[in-house]
Amino acid sequence: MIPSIIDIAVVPVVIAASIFLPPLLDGVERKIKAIIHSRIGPPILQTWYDLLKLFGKSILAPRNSLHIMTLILMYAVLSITTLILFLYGIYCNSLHYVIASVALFMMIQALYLTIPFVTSNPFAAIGLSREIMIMLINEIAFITAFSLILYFTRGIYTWSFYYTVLVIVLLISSYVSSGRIPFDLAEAEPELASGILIEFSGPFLGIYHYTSLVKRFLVKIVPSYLVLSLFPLDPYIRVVLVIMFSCILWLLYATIAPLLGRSRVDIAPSSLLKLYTSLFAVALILFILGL
Amino acid sequence: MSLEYLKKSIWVFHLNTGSCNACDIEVLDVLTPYFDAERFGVKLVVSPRHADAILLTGPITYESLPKVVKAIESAPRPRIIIALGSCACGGGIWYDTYSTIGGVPELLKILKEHNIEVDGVYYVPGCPVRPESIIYAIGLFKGLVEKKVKRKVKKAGF
Amino acid sequence: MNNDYIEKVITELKARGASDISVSHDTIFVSVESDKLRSLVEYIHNELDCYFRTCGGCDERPINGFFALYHIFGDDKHGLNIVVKTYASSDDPKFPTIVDIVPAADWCEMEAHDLLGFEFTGRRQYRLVLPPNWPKGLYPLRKEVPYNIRPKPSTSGEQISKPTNIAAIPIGPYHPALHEPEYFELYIEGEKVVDVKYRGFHVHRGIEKLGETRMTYQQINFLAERICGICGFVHSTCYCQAVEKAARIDVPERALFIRSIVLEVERIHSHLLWVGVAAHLLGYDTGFMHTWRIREPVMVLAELLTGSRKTYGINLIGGVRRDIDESKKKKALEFLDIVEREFKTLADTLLSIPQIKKRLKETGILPKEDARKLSVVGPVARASGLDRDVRRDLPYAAYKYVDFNVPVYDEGDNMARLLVRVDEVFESIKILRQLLDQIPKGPIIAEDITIPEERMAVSLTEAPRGENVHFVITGRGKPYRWKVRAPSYQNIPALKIMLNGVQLADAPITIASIDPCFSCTDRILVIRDNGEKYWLKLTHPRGGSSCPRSL
Amino acid sequence: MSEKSLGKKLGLFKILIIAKKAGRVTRKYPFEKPLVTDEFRGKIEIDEKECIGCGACANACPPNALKLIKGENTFILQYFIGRCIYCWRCIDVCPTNAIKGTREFELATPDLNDLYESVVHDVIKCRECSKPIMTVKAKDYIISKVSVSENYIDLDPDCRKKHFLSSIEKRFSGGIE
Repeated sequence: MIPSIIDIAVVPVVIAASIFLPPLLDGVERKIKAIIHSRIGPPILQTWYDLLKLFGKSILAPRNSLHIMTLILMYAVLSITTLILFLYGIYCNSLHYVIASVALFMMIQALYLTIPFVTSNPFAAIGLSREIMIMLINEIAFITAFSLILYFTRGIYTWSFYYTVLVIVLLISSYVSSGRIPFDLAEAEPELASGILIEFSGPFLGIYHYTSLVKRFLVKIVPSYLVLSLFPLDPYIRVVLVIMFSCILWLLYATIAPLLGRSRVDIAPSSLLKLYTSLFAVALILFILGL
Repeated sequence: MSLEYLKKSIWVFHLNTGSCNACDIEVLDVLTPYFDAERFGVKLVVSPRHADAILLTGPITYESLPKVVKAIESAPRPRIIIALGSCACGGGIWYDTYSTIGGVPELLKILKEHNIEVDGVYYVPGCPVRPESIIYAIGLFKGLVEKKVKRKVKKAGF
Repeated sequence: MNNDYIEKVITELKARGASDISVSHDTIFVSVESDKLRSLVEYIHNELDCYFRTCGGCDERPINGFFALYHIFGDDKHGLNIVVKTYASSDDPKFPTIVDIVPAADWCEMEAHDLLGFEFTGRRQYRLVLPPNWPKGLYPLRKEVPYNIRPKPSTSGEQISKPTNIAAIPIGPYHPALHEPEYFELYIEGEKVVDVKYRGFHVHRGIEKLGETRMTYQQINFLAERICGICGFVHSTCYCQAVEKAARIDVPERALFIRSIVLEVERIHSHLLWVGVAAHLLGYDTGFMHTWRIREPVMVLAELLTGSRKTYGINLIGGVRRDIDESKKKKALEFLDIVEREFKTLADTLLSIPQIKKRLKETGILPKEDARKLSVVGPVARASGLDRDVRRDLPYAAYKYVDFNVPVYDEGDNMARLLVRVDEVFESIKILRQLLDQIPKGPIIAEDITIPEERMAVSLTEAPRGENVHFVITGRGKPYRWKVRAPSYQNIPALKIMLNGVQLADAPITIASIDPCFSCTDRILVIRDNGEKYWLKLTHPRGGSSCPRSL
Repeated sequence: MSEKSLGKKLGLFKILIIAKKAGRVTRKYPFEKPLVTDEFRGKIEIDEKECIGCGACANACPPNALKLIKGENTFILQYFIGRCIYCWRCIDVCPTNAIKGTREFELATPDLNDLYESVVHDVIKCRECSKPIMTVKAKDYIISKVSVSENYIDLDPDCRKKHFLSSIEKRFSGGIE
């Protein structure tokens, strides 16, 4: 069947959103942080200027690191395609694409962990062990919440109390996995001299930084998709609304981050664990009561 | 290598090579709300790997020389050196003592011996350097302002 | 100063072999044979309960053909200094060590060992001040060595020694948390710090040698001000007071008031700076930005009063170079009101951040008896229960005209050190207000300044980081010997105890909690040349093993 | 207790109120005037018409930024801005108030030679051993201050000593060579 004009029009919007939007949002986030610091702050395109400059630098392979370039490129390409796949899945409202892209997202998280393994630097190793501690709890919460929603609603999303509790769990875990202040232990700048990033320079750093921004955007689409799929909407409006909603989520997180201090690797996981288990317990009780 | 891309986003790695840390505090002061160097795209980074500009304060003592050379070597090209304060520009009040080498002009000679190239050197005098003069140096590098100092040789007249 | 107490001390000292005793101002000068030194030091440090201030070697061969070593003790309760002088022949300068009696003397002895070639019998000696590849036998502080001698600089640093079993994490020499080049090697198991090896002092610039050779009396004020870029005015005031005490110059009242005013302005800016950096280290950048926004008017006030934002340069021997007129006084009071009001609200907000409270409580604990044994100074001492403040114990400049209270906490953890500094900001503002409206009329510099030779004087000031000691022996046109002991010099050894058992994430905040000013301290350098791991047993009961074989 | 701990809990949002009250305090410096008080000590300016090349400032300068380079037939007073510590001691000691203090602090430059300013003085030579003694302007200044010094001012200190000794010898030895 010949795709209608609207189908064709949606594709560039989706691709543009998934490639150009994340660094732009990062620029807006730095602006918000500057406003809270009561200073002017960088221009919105600053993150793009940083990335362009980084790609212009000479290549210094990290000290005694094995084929790092392949891992980074794989990581970059995979995350962009997952983002496009997810948005397309939302557009044509097929559950298979959504589940496939969430699974791909889990692979991206695993890839995100293997890259610092390759560079042998004590700071990178410690940053990585902290990231694993956080991710163990956070990803499991993310997956159980998402699968519980799918299991309970069989794909037909209807509003209910336990539904909102599970979406709240997804919101919290998307905040944590985006590595913002209380949980940016992997790159804790004053403690580990930017932990996992310490050995990358120039293009390596550019791609790695760009991809972590795309991953941040990807992780916000899941909760916004679940919230928006409650309302009957035309496909293309739904895609645009999902993108808008995740941008709003990004800005909301950007205002919360400067208000908190960095937590520690023995406090953060335990407090997260308590939070998630209590929320899941509430969700189960609500489900059993049939609300 | 061209410094064109550097003009929009300068990542600075700060090296205190034996300074009395008045200039280092003014470097931090430049990031605070009143002066806010981030509006020019300047960011303080923590590892020479990420750095474009190596900011040297202090008269480079004998003890810190090996670390300074290693840090400059590990920064990717194009890289520039900014000598901040009287200690870095000319050795400061202790320019000729037994345990300092006398600032960045001497360091450049040592770097030339080890053929480590640098794509630019900027001198910012001051004791301590005012935050505004650091921002003036950033403006000079980005081409927003012109240079004010010039070599003058005056004949003593009546 | 109660003279009968001084008489009692003098008779006691005489009984223990002290000879040619003289008293001037608040200092007792005593000299003793090197074999009776240890018993005298034991008496002073333990029975008289004096704190160890510092010890400095001096090459007096041109004067009397001997090498001299001055041990300086301080009795805060009675506001008294005791200087013990011992001699050694010029061919083999040997002195008995006092490190097992007074652990805090370890670094001063090693500095004399490095810079003057003194041998200390009865202890392990290692190179302290000079870079590892400094030629052997070249002792810079000896009179015949020129101040601008320059051996060939080497660019190959020595390799970091890695004990195999424990992972060693280098923090430094260029670490974002410590905006100064010092090098801590933390041995960690998991993320718990097990041991610390400290080698820093990349900032040794040979200031004392410069003060004895190229500089004249009035020029050293500007050199002393640049020992430390944050608390520089404290050093230049301390130096001026030492020379004025030695030469018996009486400084006009108004100059004393102006000095105290600028000292307190510097204390406010230094404490605000530290609170901002501490917030940054804990990830709370908004706190850093707002604390430094509040600090900016203090810098502008300093520039208004003295002409420069930081290195004020208004101190001369005999007085000051700039006056404070009515308009400046009014503007100063305005600035103080703004700073006090804004910092009050910000301090409450800072203390209500959950992460900051959790990470500062019970981390980096320094127990009281260790603090006493290492005689730590300033906020670190006041946070561990030692009630020491030079402004109240040995009042100098115009501090005898103002009243203020000294905040003391007993927990000794990072939170206590933060609270001490926050309280001290408000105390300083109170002091400044009293000074500003009690300032008398009159000249701001003494008329005739003649400085006789061969006079000795010890002077103390309270820097934002602690007690600051300057010891001067006057010479012709320039000091014969000028010994500086900065506050961080006493506090860094205490880090060994604070960092034990602390999480790695809290190591930077613990190191920064003593507010180390390495450019003050950096006339010394601690290195363990054979890489073997030692263990500091300070809290052991008295007896053989209480000597700190490491550091 | 709950109200207080609640206040404590919400304490972290108080920073937004502080930021709101403070507003944007950044001064857009290169395009806006800097926040400099008129007490600031900046770069010094040597007025070559007043300077007599006596070198008092060079002695008083702690970091030796001001140097009097004694050449063969010119004395050069060289001011190296890179090492100056802006203490203005030279202004206090200059006999003819030739040095003025400015509030100039925008001194950044990519080339080190821009930081050198020098004043060139011609020199008078000793009439006997033709070694350079002092600058011409210093001679006029001394004569204007101490007029009797006219006849032996252009003598080198050593030659002056020789003259003085020979004149004493002549007086006491009855004029016999």
